[in-house]
Amino acid sequence: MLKRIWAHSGRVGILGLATMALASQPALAADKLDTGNTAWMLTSTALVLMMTIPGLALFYGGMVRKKNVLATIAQSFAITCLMTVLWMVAGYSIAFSDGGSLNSFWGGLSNAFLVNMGKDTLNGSIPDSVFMTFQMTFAIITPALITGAFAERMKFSSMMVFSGLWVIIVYAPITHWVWGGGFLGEAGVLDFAGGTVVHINAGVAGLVCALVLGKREGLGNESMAPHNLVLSVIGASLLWVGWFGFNAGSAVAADESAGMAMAVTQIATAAAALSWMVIEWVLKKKPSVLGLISGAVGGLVAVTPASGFVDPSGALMLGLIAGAICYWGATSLKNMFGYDDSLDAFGIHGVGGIAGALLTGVFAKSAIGGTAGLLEGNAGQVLIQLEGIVATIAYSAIVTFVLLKIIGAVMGLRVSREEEIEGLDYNEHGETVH
Amino acid sequence: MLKRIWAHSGRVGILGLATMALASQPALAADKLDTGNTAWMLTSTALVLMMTIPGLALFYGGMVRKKNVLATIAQSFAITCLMTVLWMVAGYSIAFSDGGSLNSFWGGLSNAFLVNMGKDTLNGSIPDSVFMTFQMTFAIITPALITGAFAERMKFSSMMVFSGLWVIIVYAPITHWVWGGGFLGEAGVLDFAGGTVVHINAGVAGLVCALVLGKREGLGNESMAPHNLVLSVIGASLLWVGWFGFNAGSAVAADESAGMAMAVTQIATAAAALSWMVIEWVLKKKPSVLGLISGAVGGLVAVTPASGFVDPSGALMLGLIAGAICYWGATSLKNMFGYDDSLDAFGIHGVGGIAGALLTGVFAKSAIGGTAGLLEGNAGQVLIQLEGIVATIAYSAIVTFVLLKIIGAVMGLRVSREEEIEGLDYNEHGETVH
Amino acid sequence: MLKRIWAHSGRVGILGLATMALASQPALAADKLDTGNTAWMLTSTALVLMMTIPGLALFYGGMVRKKNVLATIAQSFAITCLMTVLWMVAGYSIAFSDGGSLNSFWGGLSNAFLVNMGKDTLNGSIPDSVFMTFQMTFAIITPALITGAFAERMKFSSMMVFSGLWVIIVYAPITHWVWGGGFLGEAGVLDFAGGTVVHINAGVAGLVCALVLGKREGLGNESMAPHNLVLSVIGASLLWVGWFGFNAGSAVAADESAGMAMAVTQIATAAAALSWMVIEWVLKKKPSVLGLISGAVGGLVAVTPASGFVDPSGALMLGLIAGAICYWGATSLKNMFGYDDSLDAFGIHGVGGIAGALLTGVFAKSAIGGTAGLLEGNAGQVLIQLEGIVATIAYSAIVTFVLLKIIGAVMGLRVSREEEIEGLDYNEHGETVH
Amino acid sequence: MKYIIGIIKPHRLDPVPTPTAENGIEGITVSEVKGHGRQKGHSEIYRGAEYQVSFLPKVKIEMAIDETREDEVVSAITGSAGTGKIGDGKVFVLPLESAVRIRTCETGKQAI
Amino acid sequence: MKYIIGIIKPHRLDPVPTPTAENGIEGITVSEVKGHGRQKGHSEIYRGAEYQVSFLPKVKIEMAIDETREDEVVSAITGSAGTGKIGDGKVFVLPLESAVRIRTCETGKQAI
Amino acid sequence: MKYIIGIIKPHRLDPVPTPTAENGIEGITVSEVKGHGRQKGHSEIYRGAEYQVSFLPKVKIEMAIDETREDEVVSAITGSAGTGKIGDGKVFVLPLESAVRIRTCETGKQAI
Ligand SMILES: Nc1ncnc2c1ncn2[C@@H]1O[C@H](COP(=O)(O)OP(=O)(O)O)[C@@H](O)[C@H]1O
Ligand SMILES: Nc1ncnc2c1ncn2[C@@H]1O[C@H](COP(=O)(O)OP(=O)(O)O)[C@@H](O)[C@H]1O
Ligand SMILES: Nc1ncnc2c1ncn2[C@@H]1O[C@H](COP(=O)(O)OP(=O)(O)O)[C@@H](O)[C@H]1O
Repeated sequence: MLKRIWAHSGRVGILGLATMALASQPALAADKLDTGNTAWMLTSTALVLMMTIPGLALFYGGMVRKKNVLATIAQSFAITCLMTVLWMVAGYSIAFSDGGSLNSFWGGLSNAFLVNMGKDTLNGSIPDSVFMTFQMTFAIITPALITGAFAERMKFSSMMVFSGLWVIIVYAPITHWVWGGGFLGEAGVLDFAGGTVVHINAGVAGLVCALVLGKREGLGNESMAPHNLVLSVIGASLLWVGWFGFNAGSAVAADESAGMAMAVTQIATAAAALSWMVIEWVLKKKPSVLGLISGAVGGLVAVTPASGFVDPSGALMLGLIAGAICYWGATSLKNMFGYDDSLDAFGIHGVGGIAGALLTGVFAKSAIGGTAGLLEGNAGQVLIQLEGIVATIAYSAIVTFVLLKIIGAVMGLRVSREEEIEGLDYNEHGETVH
Repeated sequence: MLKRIWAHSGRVGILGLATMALASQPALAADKLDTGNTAWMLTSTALVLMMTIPGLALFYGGMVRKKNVLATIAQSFAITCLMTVLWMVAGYSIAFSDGGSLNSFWGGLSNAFLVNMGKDTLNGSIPDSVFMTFQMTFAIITPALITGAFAERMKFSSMMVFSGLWVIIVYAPITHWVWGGGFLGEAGVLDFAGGTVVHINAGVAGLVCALVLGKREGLGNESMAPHNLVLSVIGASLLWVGWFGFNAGSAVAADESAGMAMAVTQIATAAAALSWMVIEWVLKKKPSVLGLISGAVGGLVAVTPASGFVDPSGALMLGLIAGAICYWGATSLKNMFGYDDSLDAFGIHGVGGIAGALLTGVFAKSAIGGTAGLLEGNAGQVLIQLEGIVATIAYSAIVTFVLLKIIGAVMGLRVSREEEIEGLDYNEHGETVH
Repeated sequence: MLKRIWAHSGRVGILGLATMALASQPALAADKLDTGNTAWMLTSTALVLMMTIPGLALFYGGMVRKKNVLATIAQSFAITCLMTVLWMVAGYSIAFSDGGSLNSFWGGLSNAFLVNMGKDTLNGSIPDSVFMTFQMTFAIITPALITGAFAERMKFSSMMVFSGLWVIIVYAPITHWVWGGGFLGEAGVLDFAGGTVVHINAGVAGLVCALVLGKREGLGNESMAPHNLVLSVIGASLLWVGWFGFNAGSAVAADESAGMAMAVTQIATAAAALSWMVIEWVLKKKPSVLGLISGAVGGLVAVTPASGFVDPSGALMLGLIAGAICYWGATSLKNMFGYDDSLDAFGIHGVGGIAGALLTGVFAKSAIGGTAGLLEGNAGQVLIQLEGIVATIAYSAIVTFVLLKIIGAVMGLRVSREEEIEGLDYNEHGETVH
Repeated sequence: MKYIIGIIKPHRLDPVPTPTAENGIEGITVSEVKGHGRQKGHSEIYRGAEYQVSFLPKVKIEMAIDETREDEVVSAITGSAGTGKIGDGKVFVLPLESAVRIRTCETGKQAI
Repeated sequence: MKYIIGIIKPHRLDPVPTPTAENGIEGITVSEVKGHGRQKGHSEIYRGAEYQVSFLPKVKIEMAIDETREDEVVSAITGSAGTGKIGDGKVFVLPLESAVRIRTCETGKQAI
Repeated sequence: MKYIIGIIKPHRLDPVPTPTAENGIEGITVSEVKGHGRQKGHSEIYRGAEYQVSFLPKVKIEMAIDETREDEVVSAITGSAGTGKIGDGKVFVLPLESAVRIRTCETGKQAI
């Protein structure tokens, strides 16, 4: 019985762990729709959709060269459409159904095409239709984040095939592991809003893409400078605003948990941006606009798993540390290994996600999310976090690699050299910015 | 008594039809403000405003030539201002008051200047002030949609006069017919969020404008290619996000109906975008960015009347069909007849709106919205939908035509040939993009 | 006891004045979290954040010359980050704590680092974490508004130091005076959403900045025309949409007061835009796009203090008047005195804020906000409003002046002449728009 | 050989003849420029401040041609770009000493 | 006739004399270009990657003039565009063989 | 002195030699242009309407040089900008009568 509620109540279930004694009671109480909670979840869904289109589309679109801006933006937009349909067809079922004997690993296909989702089906205190759509927006942004790693060179057709398969084979199962009743949730991994599921997962997949596809033509010789950072600032700003839906929405209620999640998200993000800014100012003599917004995104990523578990002071520390680590991830680390993660999908989302997941284990406060972290004496939580990180990295990396190899063999991954030099906008979409 | 509640509860009234037996009971229950419903309607109002500014302004602004971008954006912005005032002065009264003996056709002027709207006046479970403003945002976007048809050539002054008269003489009465207690609502026409009232209405008016104003200078010889599709993608994305307020907000509550409306809106939109993309990819060899976003907007239009009545699978089918039909509307149909609907106000909103209204009659499920459609054996619903479509087209087309002829005679409709060639930005507004 | 609730319930407290008799009763009732109110305040917080990034950033960024666009946008973004941290560290405590014997003037540091803000601490019917973050977004936008006055010439480093000190020494105390239990709130000054606290305050500080920093190089000889008004229109639109959170959110509830605040905000804004447009059309022969959006922002500013106190007709009048006054403020007044308020921070926010504060005293209706204005026979309210205006101007002007002089002496305020001519984007941030 | 430079109105580019075997034009290079001549520019007003925009958008076309085609080409340009209104622009003819086609390294008349 | 090409600093365009009856300049065409000379460009750093921006923004001005006005015009340009700092730019004088005013088909000195 | 004008493919600018003491190039000015030659442009389709984009992006480079360096410079350009594919572009050599360095008012060879 608990299992069912669990599987249904999604990430709330995680919080549920801490209050397991109470679980049967709220379960009953939750069977009534709460208009306030529903209002907030409707809003959160809109906010998270806005993160991808136009948020991420612009954040990435401003960073490429002018000849690739439409193609880059098109990736986020087309992914939004494709993931929506795939989530409805199978993704939601795999992630959030009860998978029976295999429930530790996936949720099965019993809810394919949302056959079990009636209009009046509730999920906790909100309609299941809202929870499904809210989760859909997460399934949209995750593959969209990966596109930063292979920007300016991947074929649109291969990108669509890859993203579609990836969301079903990689994203939906990992979501099930953590939030759908799978083994990581059971193990007590803390991931409030998707540090592991979304960011580490996307970041690692991005790294594998960057390695498999290889470098862009001309990297190192030609200028790859962002063509219009105004677009990127708009994008980063909408990501920030939309992230309130992502993190505070992950409370699946308009309550104290949502409120605190919003507050700590804001604080950690600002701290990370300032941290990156100051480091760059000292090391490179000028605080760049790209640095400011990259730091902010790094902070958003890092606070994502932590947002239901840390207090404002913890968020401040977490943000300051995350800004520094992401700076290192997007500048030094990349150069150290020489892969071409074009827009730092791994450098920011992977590195920031790992840092955030670990720091959640450090700064978690039992007064906030019911679980103590290292600073409150619970060193074991860091290990549990590590388990989640390692499992995600391993699965995501291996399956992404295999997927890319297969798709590469069947249809190729990159546009031709000439097309890449001339630009993807015209060659892939037949359009240009005039 | 029912009538009054009816007139007041707006589109909820439509749903009410299906549950007429219960109508008097919720009416009493509804007399208390619900903070959750109010929260969602405040949010929805903000979202729908965002659809016009900056959403539609950018969607259209990116598609014109560079010399007309400010003028195009200015049309949406100025319409936002003018409609706000006119709605307060008379529009809301005409649309949503009890028109007494003429109530089948209009609501009269008894609530002009919102004299009956006290701070504490409720409309169902939300303040009347919220319902009025929510509806205001619909009265804003509808004439703004029309501007796509006469873009790049209409005089700003004539556009303002036309839009102002149109909203009072065409939009407000049709709204009354469908949602305000008028004859179409009584006949049982299903229009959850405005497929008829907003999209068919605006699309048909746009077609008439395109025909009366004639073609742009140089059409067929010169390139009329969109100057910056990045703007259009931002616009389309914000339209999509804002449309959650439009459709799910049309439940006038944060409830199961809103939740399902949001889910089906998302699914139909994505399906339509993919449908357009695939067709274009096959026929023209490349999937264009403009195609992707046009398909998405087409899907949003088509699912608008259906959003409270269909289930996810119905939405998927509806979206796939609508994408194909809108592709035809914006490419073949236009060329067939040779009118210059510059940005496809009719090709997408008119055609998509008609398709959506009919398909609502096909896919409606009684388990969702209380009314069965063709697939559930109720063939009559398609005829009822047809009645709504025909009445709207006839009235909108005729009155729009007469209005344009009068305005044209009095003050002219188009800028001079020289002004058009040199561009509207400088000639109409004295400004340029530097 | 009342004091405590007062201090905690923020601007609600002001409304509370009118219903003082009821104060103890709702105070108890309010001790329960309302999910609807919380949902709306979470949303409002996101909306107000969106006003600054990307709203204001773009509104200002589009109006400067191309060589300064990134630097201008960076100011809003960096301020967002810095204010977030400072508000958490000390600002919120100074503004909204009980300052004991000095409570008339400031709230003290007892809540520094938010030590008193537990997860479950409520503030009225919403979590204190939400109220704190909502107020944080006000503390962000206020210094960001000032940047319009010194755009295109101030050093980024000095700007950061100035803004950081200013928010602590000027903004937080004035907020306390009006909303935190200080002397202006006690005196009965009506300021629903921050006409005094935010707009007059920022406008006057901007004027002092413009005077102390001096004119831009080349003013009067070279063209300072806005480089891309498309950005400014996007910005103004997002300001408008976000302002629903600002004004209707200032009800701190999803109730009748919020609903009416939203309605009157919409009406006054539209009226002001039309008013500016018509005046410019008559005087300068063409209605400019910059005029339309400037008028709208002027209307938003002016209706800010009034939004909880006036009815729709009052808002219409207030908007029409405010549009005209702001037109004068941004065109004639500036030329009369010859200061270089680059983007009219004073001309619109200062002048519009003063007009709005006075007009609130004129148009206030007791049926709306519990306080009568001049038109209802309470002439005294205009004097009380004047007291608020004068106190704010005096304190803001003097402290801003002293701050600038000190910072100027220590580290200088302006970039060098060469850097200014070459542009701030490269010289301050090492980046350009390509 | 001659190097022809034409400054014309922006919306008159489309009628200008593109290279064909017959019209003696082998290639053409265009760019966006701004110009000031008898036609003086206009003023834009932003919040009361009037800025003189002294330069109006024009299009510059450049063609390297064989001298025997000079008259033909010049009149093709004047014919198609002229509107008879102020600001129509100019055609300038400069001497061209040599030309090289990068792809083939052909020179002289083969290269234009 | 002569064809004068000047490459100057972007913010020195405003002081350059616009055509008047007196200063011998009949018309002027300007465009945005980028240049590299003794002044070498700068570098921009994006997320740790340093890109050399070898070309700096300059403005190119072109004027067809009567040869008798050559000295006058060249010194008008050097006088107003010079700042004495590196990167001030150059003035080049090319021979101009003929000119046509498109509007009127006037040629030669009438056309410049 | 000579005035060299090169029209090359946009992504071939980076290999073009920038001025150094050795390669005889003192300064270089570049601008974005569009061109039409044997390579004909492409078409873009927007909602079913096909627009001919007759002009493709090219980069124009301009260098004033001493006539003794002509061959050297021309072959430096053809060497580095050539890809052997259609649309590689042209190099044109015009006579240059005089040059002035604005900063110093030096003229002639000192000025280029
Ligand atoms: N002497 C000149 N040198 C260079 N460009 C010129 C010259 N005269 C005119 N132009 C260019 O031609 C454009 C049109 O010139 P204008 O005198 O306005 O036209 P019209 O001769 O038709 O009256 C100008 O804007 C300028 O760009
Ligand atoms: N030989 C040349 N050919 C073409 N353009 C040149 C030449 N020399 C200089 N320029 C242009 O003039 C600009 C300024 O030249 P530079 O040598 O930096 O200035 P200065 O002579 O004042 O030191 C360069 O950026 C380039 O655009
Ligand atoms: N006669 C010419 N006059 C001016 N520009 C030319 C001429 N011929 C070619 N060009 C320029 O060079 C570019 C390349 O020419 P094209 O004939 O396509 O190349 P290729 O000679 O390699 O086939 C053209 O796009 C155009 O900009």
